[in-house]
Amino acid sequence: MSTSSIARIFAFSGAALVAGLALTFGVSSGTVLSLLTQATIFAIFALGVGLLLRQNGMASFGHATYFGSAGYIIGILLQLKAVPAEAAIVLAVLGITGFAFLLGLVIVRVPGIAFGMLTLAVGQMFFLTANRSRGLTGGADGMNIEWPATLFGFPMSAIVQPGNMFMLSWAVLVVCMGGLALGLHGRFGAITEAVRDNEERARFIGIRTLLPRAALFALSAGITSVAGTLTALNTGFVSPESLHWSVSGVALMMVIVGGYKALWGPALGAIVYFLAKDVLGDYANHWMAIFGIALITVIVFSPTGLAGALGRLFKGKRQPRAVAAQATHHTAQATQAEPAKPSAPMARTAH
Amino acid sequence: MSEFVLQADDVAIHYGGVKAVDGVSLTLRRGEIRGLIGPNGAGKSTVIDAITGRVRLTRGKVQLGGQDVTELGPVARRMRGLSRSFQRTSIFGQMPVRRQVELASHKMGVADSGADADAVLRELDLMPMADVIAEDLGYGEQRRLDLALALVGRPSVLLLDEPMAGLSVQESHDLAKHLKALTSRWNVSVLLVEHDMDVVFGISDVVTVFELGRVIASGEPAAVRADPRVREAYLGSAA
Amino acid sequence: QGKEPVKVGLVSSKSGVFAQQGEEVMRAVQFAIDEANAKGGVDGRKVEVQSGDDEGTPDAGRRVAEKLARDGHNLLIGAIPSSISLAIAQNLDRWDAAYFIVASKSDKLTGDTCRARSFRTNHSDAMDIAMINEWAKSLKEKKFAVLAADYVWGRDSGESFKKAAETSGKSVPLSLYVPMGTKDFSPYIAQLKDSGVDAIWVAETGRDAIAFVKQAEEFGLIPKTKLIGHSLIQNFMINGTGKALEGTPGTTAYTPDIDSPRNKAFVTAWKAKFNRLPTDNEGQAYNGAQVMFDGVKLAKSVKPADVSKALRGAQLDTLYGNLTMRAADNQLLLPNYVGRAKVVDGVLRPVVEHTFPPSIIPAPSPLCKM
Amino acid sequence: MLTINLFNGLVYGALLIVMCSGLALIYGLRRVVNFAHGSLYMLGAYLGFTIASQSNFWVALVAVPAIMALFGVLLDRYGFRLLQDRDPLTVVLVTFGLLLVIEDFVQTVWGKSNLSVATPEALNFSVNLFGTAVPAYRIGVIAVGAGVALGLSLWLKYSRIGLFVRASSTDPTTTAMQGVNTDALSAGVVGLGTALAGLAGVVAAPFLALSPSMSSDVLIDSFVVVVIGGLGSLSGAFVAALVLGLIQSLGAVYLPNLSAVLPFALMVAILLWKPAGFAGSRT
Amino acid sequence: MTALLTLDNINAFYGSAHILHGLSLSVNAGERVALIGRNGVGKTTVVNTILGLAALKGGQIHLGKHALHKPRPYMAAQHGVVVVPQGRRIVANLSVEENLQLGAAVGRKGHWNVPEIYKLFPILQERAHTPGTALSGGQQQMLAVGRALMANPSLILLDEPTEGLAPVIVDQLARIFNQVAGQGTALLLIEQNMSLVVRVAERYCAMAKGSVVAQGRVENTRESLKDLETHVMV
Ligand SMILES: Nc1ncnc2c1ncn2[C@@H]1O[C@H](COP(=O)(O)OP(=O)(O)OP(=O)(O)O)[C@@H](O)[C@H]1O
Ligand SMILES: Nc1ncnc2c1ncn2[C@@H]1O[C@H](COP(=O)(O)OP(=O)(O)OP(=O)(O)O)[C@@H](O)[C@H]1O
Ligand SMILES: [Mg+2]
Ligand SMILES: [Mg+2]
Repeated sequence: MSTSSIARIFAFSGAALVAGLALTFGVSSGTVLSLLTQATIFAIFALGVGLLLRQNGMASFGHATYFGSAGYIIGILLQLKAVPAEAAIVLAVLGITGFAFLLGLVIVRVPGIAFGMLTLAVGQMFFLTANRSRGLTGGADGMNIEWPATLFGFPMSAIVQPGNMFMLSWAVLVVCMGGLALGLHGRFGAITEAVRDNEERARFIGIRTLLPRAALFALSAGITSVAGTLTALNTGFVSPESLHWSVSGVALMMVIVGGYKALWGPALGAIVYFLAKDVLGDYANHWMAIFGIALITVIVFSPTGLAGALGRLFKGKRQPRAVAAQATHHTAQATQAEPAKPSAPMARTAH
Repeated sequence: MSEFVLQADDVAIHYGGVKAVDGVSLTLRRGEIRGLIGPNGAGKSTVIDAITGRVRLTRGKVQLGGQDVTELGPVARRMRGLSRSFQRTSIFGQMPVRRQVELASHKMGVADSGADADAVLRELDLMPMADVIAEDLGYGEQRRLDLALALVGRPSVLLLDEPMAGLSVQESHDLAKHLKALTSRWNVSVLLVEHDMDVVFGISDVVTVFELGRVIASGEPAAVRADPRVREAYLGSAA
Repeated sequence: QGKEPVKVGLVSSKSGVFAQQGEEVMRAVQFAIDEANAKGGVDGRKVEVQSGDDEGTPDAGRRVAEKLARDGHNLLIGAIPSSISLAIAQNLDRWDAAYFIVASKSDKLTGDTCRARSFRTNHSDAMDIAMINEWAKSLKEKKFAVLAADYVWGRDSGESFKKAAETSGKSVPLSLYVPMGTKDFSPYIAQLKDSGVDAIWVAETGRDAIAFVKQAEEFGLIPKTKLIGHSLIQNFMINGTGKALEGTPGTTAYTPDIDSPRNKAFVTAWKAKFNRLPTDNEGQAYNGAQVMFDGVKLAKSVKPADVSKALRGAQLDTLYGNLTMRAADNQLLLPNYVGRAKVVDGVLRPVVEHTFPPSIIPAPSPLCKM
Repeated sequence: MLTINLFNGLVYGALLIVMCSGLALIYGLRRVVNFAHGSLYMLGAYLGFTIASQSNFWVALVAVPAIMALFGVLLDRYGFRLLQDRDPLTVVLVTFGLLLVIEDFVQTVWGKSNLSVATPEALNFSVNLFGTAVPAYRIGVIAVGAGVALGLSLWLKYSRIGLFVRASSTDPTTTAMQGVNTDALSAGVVGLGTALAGLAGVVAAPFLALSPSMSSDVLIDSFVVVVIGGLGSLSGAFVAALVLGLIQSLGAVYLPNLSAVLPFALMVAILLWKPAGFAGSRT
Repeated sequence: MTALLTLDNINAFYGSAHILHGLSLSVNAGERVALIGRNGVGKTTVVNTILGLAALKGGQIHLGKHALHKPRPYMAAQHGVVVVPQGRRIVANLSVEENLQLGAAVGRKGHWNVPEIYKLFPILQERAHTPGTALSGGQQQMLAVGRALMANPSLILLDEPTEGLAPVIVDQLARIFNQVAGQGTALLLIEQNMSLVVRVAERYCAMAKGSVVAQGRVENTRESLKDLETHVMV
């Protein structure tokens, strides 16, 4: 990997951190900071969902499962006083990543939009189970997360200050994004891209395609669980709604609106979503309809999302070949029934 | 070690009632090019699928360098030097050329995968396109990229499924010359499935003719060309 | 005047599953505020309000509540489901806010999640259960079935009823717990019909309850078998089911019939404005707003900390009469009611038949430590 | 007891057939998993409510599918057709946006309260079925489901247009090259699919409660059905709809603790066993 | 003589890629024209432009007297111009016979119907009820030609019909093309196989870089063959 691009990634991350600090000190309003915190947390969530889509062409309609479960795992561990809070956080993220890896080994074999429906089904199972459970998790009412007075040596009351909470979330976002940029630049990125583009051929150049896809799925779930952890910290509460498929749907919307071809697109989508909603919230009862229309508009006028539009603005990048996509799409279908031919590239059939 | 790098014995692939390949034996010596021709649907691609482990054999045995690989999967076979190209171009559409060739090379366990990839790219005149996204290449270039992916890690056996399909006469000839030169230089054995008779008879050391999943003729190009059964079943006016 | 205004943060559902109840709560709180302002304010202060949509989810609820509180509208009121109230109660100290619960019933809100700055002015589940235990003894039927929503509230309701009924010598051979969101109750109705019971204890929520009642009527379960409802004969459900619930007895949290001067005044004013009686949700929300105003009056301050302190353990004059805000868990000790859906003046609505005094309310939860 | 449960399973199955055949048709022709299908069903139910209260149920039964068909044609013409070259996922997201818009529209027009439609007089009686009394209206629902399934199957198999629809759902470009006006065909089929969603809404209105959130449960059930049945496969969807109806009905009685997750578990199992679904070979 | 297809100075694009540059071409009734050129010069794009699969920006397309302003894939066939696409594109979930019936979608009357096609390609009758894609490559090509004939077209556009076919099959197809043309159907044969071109076509248009660069007559002679091959080498 070229050293110049590594340097670029570090430079961007550094600049982003400084920008975050500037925001923390520049913005005095607690309301705005807490809104930005929420947006940043969802940016991490969307980063996870977008990663899966970008690197593997898989759209998940069930990532709320990993988002909400983080809060539940931490909440339960703390309530049982089983482990210290720091360990609970680590256990939650690792546990979810590990679980997603095992689940991934099974479900990534299902192709295309059916994969999306499958994640939806798995997610709803978790939602329903959490909803009707009793005792510890409080069922539909949800549960409190009993954070201790100090976390990693910092007093809890300081951590949850709006400014600090924002800076923490922002730093986590930047670290996740920088880490991903580094990781994807290298071998793992190349392997997953190869599997995404053409699974069949990937197998023939010696890639075991199941593992990388499952690993990617796990990584994406892991990042999402980090967002869930931050929410647990920010809210101190978790309930089944955070597992609901509509939460996954919203995250996916952010990804699409932001544009998933760029790593930072989903994060942008999340931030735009929250800011827009905040502005709308004051003026309209009809945010659903307004957001629906906005979503459609973005999709229609900028298929690569806001990130794509911005990219074009700055770099004058050329439009994707829309017609080509159509022609190859149908050819891919027509050839699928010809068994002797290698199946069309994953990225195409995946739709 | 056996004299054959590749040896397929009595291979059969049946799809339900369809006997796509029905008891075929094939061999390849080191550095040899064997042309494989036959009418559409004769089972040429299926034989390649069988040898590379893409489909399960109904019957028969495949040996690579004297070792039985019948039970191995495609990846394991590739690691042992058995490589193939595809009848339909099969590349990684969204990746830059060099990134995918280098990845393939790395996966083959080549220590300096960068150098190996560069060597292959240079060999196939793809160096100028090293940073182009594969989708944006011309068709001929995409075919060569497909070949490049098969060539990394210096395989000992190369199974090529109609590499010239869709190329112009000139491009076909160029590629054929390239191929001939490469096989002798790298000492790789090639099984070449192709409909372009000029190419097949031009560069093959031996030619095998398939019909309906069986071998109907095999031998020196000239002898095969003269075989009346081959003329009737396949060559027609092209002979 | 120059006195600091009372700044109310009204958090309820404008969209989502609880949108209808949210609408009622918002209307009633707004009504209380307009009324107070028309009378010269509370403690000589103007009442200002800002509202936010909690979308029926704790996440959004917490977000809008935080926004309102940080904008200075830190006397919060209004969420419907317990999950949202729990999420809000958790953060009150952080936002420097106080919260008035008017519809959420979970025991946790006055149990392990009780907070010095959160007050419940409606009935808790435990209070309902205590009443059910009393009421079950007086029911004349001998054989019961339970049909309840399959989550904490439904299970608690169904199981307590079963226990209470069995203790008083009745039998409950069939208990059905139905997943939330069930659209088609026919499989359950078939079992209920088959069981040959005299009456059915129904603890279902919102849309599910409406679907059940409609389908029970369709299959002839109603009126053959009597229903007894836990939170079933609420106005919005009665209206959603045609005539099916007429004559059905059940618990009810508020009705316009409650005999207290403040309630009479409220009902009269409401009728003058809306030309109809207030619903149960509206009554409870109005009552909650009054408790909040009383807090401001008692504290002579709008600071959440002061208001909370003043209210704790206070005696309050409410729609339900003179009541205590229990100091141990900030639960308003309300009387509780059993009523029946009846046509009064051409309108089908719950009418109180029996009042259970605050004396039956169980002791505060030991989990509550404030 | 078993009779009545089987019967109930068939009723819900029949409703799902009407729902899912529309979903499968639209997927077949447009490769769009229509997230707005549940909202269209809801819109149908609410329109049915209004029309039924203005005139009567039978008028609604005819008028609603007609109105919805028109809506579907417009949706195809000004939505799916303009987006046909796009990545299918983004089109799915467009339907998600449409879902939000329709839900808001319904709430704005009809309010947030629960509404109900009375069972039509003519069918408001009970029929004795193997010794159990069942509402006649529900028998009518089964008949509608059976009629839709049979009618669609025959139409697709034996009519000229049916041939075009089948061809186009595999390879629209080639089909068009033969001179089939696939624009009109798609508009028609999306219209038909939308009409079926509306029909399902009207049919459901008298026995399920109307509320602004009624769309999402049905949508998810329908997804389970079309995925189990194989995306775009009608016959698969028919079978899967009946299976799901029966599972929900019998599950509620015999496996009450699992009944909520049973359909999803089934979907997961089927997809793992046959990744393309029961009947499907396509993805 | 009436022109069945006229392309006048057309420019075509895939997205922002400009593929056809001011290309002109016409085919008259009953004519057999070959469109030749090496890979990637845009031969298929000519077909795609007529079908509306590539974006037409500038220039005129006429099908007979009818001007195509916004081409869509179904319009050509409705005006009697049918395409046998590159890669055959047999519809996978239809049987052989249904694929043929699909060809009759425009409902033009004429000589060709299912029995006539079966007479021409007896193998198709044998496999009438098997899925179209279960046929071998050559049989699929026959089916694609038969499907096109079902429309009783006045002009057939054949896009590399012999690509990947065995020489004996190519011979058989050459005979059939001649037979069809002999009955008055015009052909536009897009080919790289010049031995087929000299056997079927009477006129050629050679393409390079998205436009027609040479035209001339085709004779079934060795010289003509050599001549054509030089055009394709450019
Ligand atoms: N998966 C399969 N299922 C059923 N039949 C198959 C399958 N794969 C191949 N066949 C059949 O097996 C036979 C041999 O096919 P194969 O693709 O090997 O022929 P080929 O010689 O490569 O032809 P071509 O020159 O057209 O590439 C054909 O009749 C084909 O239809
Ligand atoms: N869908 C597409 N999007 C963008 N460019 C395309 C597309 N299809 C083809 N091209 C490019 O357009 C040019 C012309 O392609 P076309 O398919 O018309 O060539 P052709 O002459 O038919 O070649 P062949 O002999 O291989 O069929 C080529 O450079 C090709 O790479
Ligand atoms: Mg082949
Ligand atoms: Mg071409």
